[in-house]
Order: sequence, then structure tokens, then C-alpha cells
Amino acid sequence: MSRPVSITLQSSQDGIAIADAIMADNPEATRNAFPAMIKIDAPGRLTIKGDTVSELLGREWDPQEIHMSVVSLSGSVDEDDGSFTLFWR
Amino acid sequence: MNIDIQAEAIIPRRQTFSHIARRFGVDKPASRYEEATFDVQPTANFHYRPTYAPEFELYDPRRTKIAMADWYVFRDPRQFYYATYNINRAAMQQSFDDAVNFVEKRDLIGSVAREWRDRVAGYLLPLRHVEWGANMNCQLIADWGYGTQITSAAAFCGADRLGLGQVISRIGLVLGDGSDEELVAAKQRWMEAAEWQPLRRLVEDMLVVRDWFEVYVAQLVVLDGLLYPLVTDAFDRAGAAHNGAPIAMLTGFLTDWYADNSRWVDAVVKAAAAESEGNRAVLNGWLDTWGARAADALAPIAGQVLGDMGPAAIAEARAQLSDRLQKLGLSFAKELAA
Amino acid sequence: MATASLHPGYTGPVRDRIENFHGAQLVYVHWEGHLNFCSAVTLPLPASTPFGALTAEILPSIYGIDPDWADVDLGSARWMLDGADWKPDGARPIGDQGVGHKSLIRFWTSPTGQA
Amino acid sequence: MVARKLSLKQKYGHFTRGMDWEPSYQAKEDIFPFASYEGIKIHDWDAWEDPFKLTMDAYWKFQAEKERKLYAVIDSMAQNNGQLGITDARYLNAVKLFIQGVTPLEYQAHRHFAHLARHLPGAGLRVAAQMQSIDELRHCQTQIHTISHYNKFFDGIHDFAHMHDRLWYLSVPKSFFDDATSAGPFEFLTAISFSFEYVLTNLLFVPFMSGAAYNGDMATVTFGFSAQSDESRHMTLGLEAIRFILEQDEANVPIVQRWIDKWFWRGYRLLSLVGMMMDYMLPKKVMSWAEAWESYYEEAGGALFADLARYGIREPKYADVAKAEKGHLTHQAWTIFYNYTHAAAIHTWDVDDQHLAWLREKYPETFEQIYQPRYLKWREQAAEGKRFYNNGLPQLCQVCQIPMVFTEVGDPDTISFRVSEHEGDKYHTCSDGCRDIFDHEPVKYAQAWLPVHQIFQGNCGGATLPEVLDWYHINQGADNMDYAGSPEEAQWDKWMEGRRPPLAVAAE
Repeated sequence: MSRPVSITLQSSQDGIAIADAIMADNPEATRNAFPAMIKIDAPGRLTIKGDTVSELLGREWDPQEIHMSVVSLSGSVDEDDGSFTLFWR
Repeated sequence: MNIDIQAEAIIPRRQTFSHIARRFGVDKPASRYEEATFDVQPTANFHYRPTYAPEFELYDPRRTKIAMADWYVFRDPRQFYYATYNINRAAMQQSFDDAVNFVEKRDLIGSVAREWRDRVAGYLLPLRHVEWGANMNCQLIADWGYGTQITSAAAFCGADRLGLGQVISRIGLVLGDGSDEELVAAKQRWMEAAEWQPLRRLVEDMLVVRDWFEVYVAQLVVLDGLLYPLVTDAFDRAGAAHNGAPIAMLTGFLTDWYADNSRWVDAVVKAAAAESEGNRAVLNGWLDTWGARAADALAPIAGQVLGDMGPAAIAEARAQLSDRLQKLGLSFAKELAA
Repeated sequence: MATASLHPGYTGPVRDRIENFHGAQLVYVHWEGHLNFCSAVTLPLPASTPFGALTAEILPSIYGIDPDWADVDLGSARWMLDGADWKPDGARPIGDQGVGHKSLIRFWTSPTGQA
Repeated sequence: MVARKLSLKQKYGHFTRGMDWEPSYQAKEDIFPFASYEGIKIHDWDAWEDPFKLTMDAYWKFQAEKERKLYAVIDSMAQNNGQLGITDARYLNAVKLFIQGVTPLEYQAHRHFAHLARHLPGAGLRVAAQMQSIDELRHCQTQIHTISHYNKFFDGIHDFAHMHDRLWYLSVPKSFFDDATSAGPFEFLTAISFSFEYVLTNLLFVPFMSGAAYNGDMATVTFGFSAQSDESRHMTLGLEAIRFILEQDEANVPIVQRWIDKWFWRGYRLLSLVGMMMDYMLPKKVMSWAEAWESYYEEAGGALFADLARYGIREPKYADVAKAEKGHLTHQAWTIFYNYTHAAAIHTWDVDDQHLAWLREKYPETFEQIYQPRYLKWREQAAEGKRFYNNGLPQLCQVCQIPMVFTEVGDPDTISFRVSEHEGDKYHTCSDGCRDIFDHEPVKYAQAWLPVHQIFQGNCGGATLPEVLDWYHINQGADNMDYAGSPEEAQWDKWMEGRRPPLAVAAE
């Protein structure tokens, strides 16, 4: 079984949209709500697609904006032009 | 009535922290700048000597020849603490981004004389490596400087230098139509071209200086004090003859930054010089040594850009810096001794 | 093992040498079975201090605030010095009975102290 | 017209390490003299992968936005007497410990990440280190600005930096950080970025922030949340740095393992103060120390070390001891502060019945048997007007500098005394973990500035307690002593009185 990666986001407008996008693009992800926070776990790998978040927010969202919403994460990070990925090597 | 009782009950018992009150008085609410930058650095009772320098304490005023009775006289006139610093720089960056968009959308670079555009790429882009060296020098000051006031401002300046290097790199991408060819070529000039070697040697030599205040003087007072006026003033003026205005729009960030940073540099140097005759002698010595080397290192670059007018531009920069330092209580010869 | 250092011979000030204590030496004392006193206490005592002065004056000044102390008979206490059983003589100086700089004295009392 | 747009990765490469060059006028080892003395072998600095590709333009933009939001909350807190929103004035003692013990470390982290940003030979790591350096400065300054408002009304906060250099219990965090900053650059990375930030930091921040949230301290929640977005970057740096070092050379593995063992134990001992804060200082509880340790160390750490096993790294030595001690640690730490509240810049108090019930529930195997009787005995003494204060000064551990209160695993009645000899002197430690650290580098730990010994050497203002407290800048009778009878208690009661519904006032 692959080891879980996770990301914890603030329950802000952007954070909720990011969480929704993750759930749409990563079928194996599970979502848990905490006071003021959302924690999402996924086995092995989790990708945030800039396009999906942009569509949900109705504006262009750059994956680097993740810095505004992230609370904690677990896993290695890969940042690309259109996406932000957590994974274990 | 009930409200009155409440309001009366909620009376602050003190206005600020004790270490701030000892400096500015107990009754005065302190500014955020003061609370963020005064006396936070540990000064006593260090547990272990550094394994890389056991002759010093972890924070040690003896890491420079400059001596101060109080290290908290290096007040930053901009009163930067982290929030105000970042908000200020985000606004400067926004102006730069707007300028880049403006220039790119209208393809204004295409309107600059090709020859001048190449010359700009020639002198401007290698300077990102100078910024990289300046960045390391600022980190050294943040590492070994003494007192929260100087180290936090130096850390901001260090971040500026990384940002400046990136601004210049971005201009390189604009000049290269989005490709990295110009950046690659500029790095090659920095490494190999004869006219750049004296400056690269100067930058590398600064990286082995261990007195943090000497690094401050060599980089922030002398090299910046000659290089920035040359690039943002003399070179830009030369570009005016070649329809260089769009490029001046892009280098506006450098001009604005230098004006802003100089306010802090002047305040620091002035305070150090005012402290003692001994400090003044040390500072003047550093100004002489690094002043001569910097002028020599910049001469071939000025010559490359301005041709015969190069020496005059260097002399003008020296004279400007000399006037500036004179006002700060220091002496810097307008002309180099033959 | 040596601390890894840029240059060989890394060293720094050793702060707790006996000569820094103005003629006293440090002695740690712990009353076993009474962890309402969170830890052993540190006492600066000249080596010439008679053991009897420790028991008659110093320890009561520390432990007297515990109601159990009133019932303690130090004459029947069990003592340990630096990890070994110890039979101190009240009349002799502690320094003559093996108490050195930073020695640890532990003692067990009855009836309240567990052995 | 932008025909050949670079990818984010290519662009980031040019914007960071592309500005670096191989020096030829000065030797690389003269520019970076500290890179090899720890025995760590790096063959290819370019193998360092930058996890985040944050350039200064984005950094300024994001950080400016975060700061605008944060300072709006701080301003509103000051304008609206936000201190009235906390659950109880006792809560503030957690904040006091934080600004006295942690905030100065944030500043020191700023300085030492600048050290790495200057002295590591790898350009990519230098860039990551300098962003962390200014982030740490941010955390220091935002904490000062947030807590500045509480300082206007509450005691024990007013001279935090002076106290950090002097006060006996603050030598615990100070010596921890001095230990890291006096080491070489790779040990510092392992100590702070990996062992502390990656493995243990959640234990500091998450309970502290949620504790603040549960107890009405909105300002602290806001700076905590805001700082946490930087922490994610720092944690990632810690994990990637350790992987990078381990992948570079097999010979690095045993060196790094020893550092992980050492810094796990150092960090764990430091966190005993945090655990005490969680279990004793929060009027409204979030989770117990034992629960936090289970979820943040035993589960998350277990998965991490399973992953690092491929490099030959095993779980930190004595992690089993930490697990075995979790039902005792915080109660023993509270005992220290209850004993010495007369010499501390925080308050302690009688643990009330409701709180005792919570502790019994959370620590079913240890609390009722061992610690509750102790507290009830103190309660009795206090009721007789003889509040228990320890008149002696504690014996301190030479390494962690916490009073030697910790007991043998499996024997909670017996203090764990360990001793080593070095150059004819004895050095006492509180545990096998601390003794191992001493024995490995006695020349380093023999230098420790132990507050109790310094008092007896006459270096702390005088021979009497009031003189020493003056030297600490403790406002006697306000900063120190039991919460019961403190000016803070009187103030709080007065405020709460003022908040009685008007009807009750009318009824009087």
C-alpha cells in the first residue's frame, strides 16, 4: 500500500476551492473538516490542477498561490507551471 | 453607568515592553518599528562557543573593527519591519510588472535601436551576478552583524538583492524575446570577457572578507555607490540618444531601489562615523581601499558602454559619492591619487 | 569523542570549576520518596562543613515546609553518596567523608520515606 | 511575440542558481570555509532539487498580502480590547512562556538561516535558507506585535528578551538553540530543519494554535495560521535537505543518524515545556500531551522513519523512552513550575477539581495514583496559608538544563540520575538520552551556563532571591508567585465583574 500524502488548507474562499478541485481531480482523496481547516489525504500522490481551481474561482489561479492557503503538508513537493503535486518518492 | 465602569477598569498597566521603555520612556507607546527591532538579539550568557569560530561568542561585537557603545543607533529611516518591508516591495514589484507588460504588449523593445539594445544586454545582464554577490554579502551582515536593528535591515537588503538579480534576469528574458539566450551569453561574458574580469575579481575578493562592517562599506557604500549611479544615470542618459526610454522604464526598479536603500545606508554609515575618531579612521581606510578598486573595476565597463566618455562618467560617480560621504562625516577622495 | 570543529582543539570556558565558587563546592541533595520537592537541590557548601550542620540546619531549612519532615529521624536515615552506600559521621567535615565538588547525596527516611 | 517561453523550472533555474558561478579569483573553500569540517560529503550540489519555486516577486506579493490580513486582526484586537475575549487570565501564561521562550528563538533562527544562506556552497539551498531566514524574522516580529497588546495588561511579558538571556527555565530553550547555532551548517540543518521543523514542530504549533483558538485568543490564532503557511515551506526544506545529504554519500548516514538521535532527544526534552502548557495552562483543553505525541510523533514520525529506512536511517534512539514517559512528562514539568513559581515570570495555581478529572481521564494509568495526591497535599497546605514553594535551588541537567525531575522508566518514584566524569569533574544528566549527548561531546557541554550554578558563583545580581529576581527584571509580586492573589487575578475578576449583565447590577 502506498504511503499517504496530505495537505491541510485554511477554510477560506480560496482554500475551499482548492479542496474542491483536489476532490474532483483525485478520486482516491478523502476530505476531513476541522475547525477553520480542511485536511485532505490521498494514497501516494495528490495533484492540484491550476485549471480546475481557476474554473471554480472564476478567475485565473496560479498554483503558486497555494502559499496563501496552505497550513501543513506531508510528502515531497513538485511545483510545475500548471500544477502542484505531493508525492512520496 | 455600567459602560463607564467597564471603560475605567480596562486601563493599560504599561505602554510598551520594558526594554523599549528604558530607551524611550515609560509613558510613550512605542512604534511597531521600535518593538520589532530594538534589543531582541541575545547579548549575554551564551552556552557554547561556535565550533567554526571558538574565539567568538555566538553574537559578538568583536566581529568588526567598528566599535559602538550602543549598537542600536543604526535606525532605519524607512522604519522597515517585515510587514512594511514586504508591502513596500510588493508595490515596487507591481510597478515593474506593469512596466514589463506595457513594454511587451506594445513591443516597445523593438523600437529601441538594435545597437543600443545589444549594448544594454551587454552591460546590464552580467550585473545580476553582482547582485548575487551582494546578496551573499548581505547574508554575511545578517549572520555576523550585531544587534537586531542592523541584522534585520541587512536581511531585507539581502532579499532585495536576490529580487534585483531576478528583475535584471527578467529584463534579460524580455531582451531575448522570452528565451534565455541573453542570460546565457551574459554569464559567459561575466566569466570570460576581459572587461568584466576586474569586477568579478572584486566581487569574489569581497566574499572572503570576514569583517561584516567592512563588507557593508565595500558593497553597500562603495560598489553600489559607484555602480548604481553609473548604470541608472550615466548609462540611461546615453541610451536617450538611441530611443532607450522603454529600457529605462524597465530599469526604473533599480533607480527606485537605489534611492530607497541609500537612505538606510547613509543613516548607518553616519551613525558609525559619528561614534568616534577611531571609527572614522577605519571607515575612511576602507573607503580608500575599496574605492580605488571599485573605480578600477568599473572603468572597462564604462568604457565599453560610453567609449571616450567612460572616464568622465566614473569621475562623476566618484564625485557624487564623495559629496554624499562628506555629508556623513567621512572623506572619500573625488579623484584617485595618480 | 571530540566535537567536530573547523580547526583542531576546539574548546570553550568550563564554567563550573570548583575555583569559581568562592571556597564552596556544589553538593546536590535529594530526599527520596518526596517528589513534591521536584528534584534534588543544589547547595554551595565548603568542604569543611560538618555533616551534622547539614542535617541539623541546612536540610530542615529546605525540607521543613513539608509536614512529614517533623516526624523524620535522620539518625535512622539511609544515605547514599555518588551511587554508593554511605555512613556519614555527623562530627566530621563532609569533605573528609568523600563529598566532592558536584557530589550527589541521596537519603531515605522512615516511616514516610519508601526504602 | 513571446515565442520561446521558458517553463517554470527553467526560469526558476536561471533566477536562482543561474546567477551563481564557479569562482576563479578566490578558492571555493575560502569563500565557503565551513562546508566540510563536519565530515559530510557532498559531491554534487546541483543534485539539490528546489521543492518550491518561489521567486522574490511572488514572495513579496504573497507575504505582503498575508501581513495585511494579519495586522488588520492585530489592530482590531487592540481597538476592541481583544484581551477580554480569552477564556481566563490563566491562559495568558501559555502566551508568556511563548514570548519568553520561543520568540527569541525565532530571531535566532533568522540569524542562523542567514548563516546558512551565506555559508552553504549550494546555490539552491542558499536561496531556500534565505527565504526561511526572513520568514523567521517575520515570525519573531509578528509575535512581538501580537503579544504587545497583552503586555499592556498582563505581567511576565514586559522584558522577554532580557529574561531569555538570564532566567533559569529559559536557559532550556536558549541552550537548545545555542547548541544548534554553535554547530556546523549540516548539523544545524538536521537539528532545526529536519528534527525540529519536520518531526516535532507540529507538536509546538498545532496544539498552541488550536489551544489559542479554543481559548478565545484570536490574535495568536491568526499569527499562528499565518506563520504555518511559511512552516510548510520550512518543513519541506527539512525533509528535502536530509534526503539530499543522505543520497550524496553513504558515509553521511552514520553522522546524520547520530544527529537525528541527539536532536530528537534535545527537541523532545524542550517540548516538555509545551506539553505542560497544553495539559495545565489551557482553561479549555484541546488534546492532552499524550494524545498529541501519539498522533504527531508516533503515527506521523513512524511513517517518516519507515520511508527513510531505505537510506539506512532508523527511528531516533530513545524514542521508546519518550513513548514510555508520555504519561508522566507534563506532570513532572508542572511540578517544577509549581515548586518555583516564586522565581518564575509565570503563574501557577491549584489544579481545580474539574481539571483533575480531565487529567484522570487522559492519564488513567498514572495521574490518579501518582500526581493527584501530590496536588491535593499542596492544596491543603495552601488552604492553611502555607502555599508550597521550594526553598532550595534545583539540580539541573547538564545538557537539557531542565531541573532533574524525570524519573526512571517504569519507576515513577525514583529520579533518573545519570553522571559522567570529564577532566576530573562530575557532570549530571537527567536521562540516558542527555548522558549520551554529553559523553559524545563533553568539551562542548562542559561550557553550559547553568543558571543555578551561576547564582552560586555570584554572577546573577546577588546572593538572595530578591536580588536575583531583580537581576532577572522580575517585578516581584506581579510577574511571579501563585495566580491566586496576583494583580492579574484581581484585574481579571474586576473585568469579569464589569461584564455582568446589567440586570444583575440593577438587582444589587
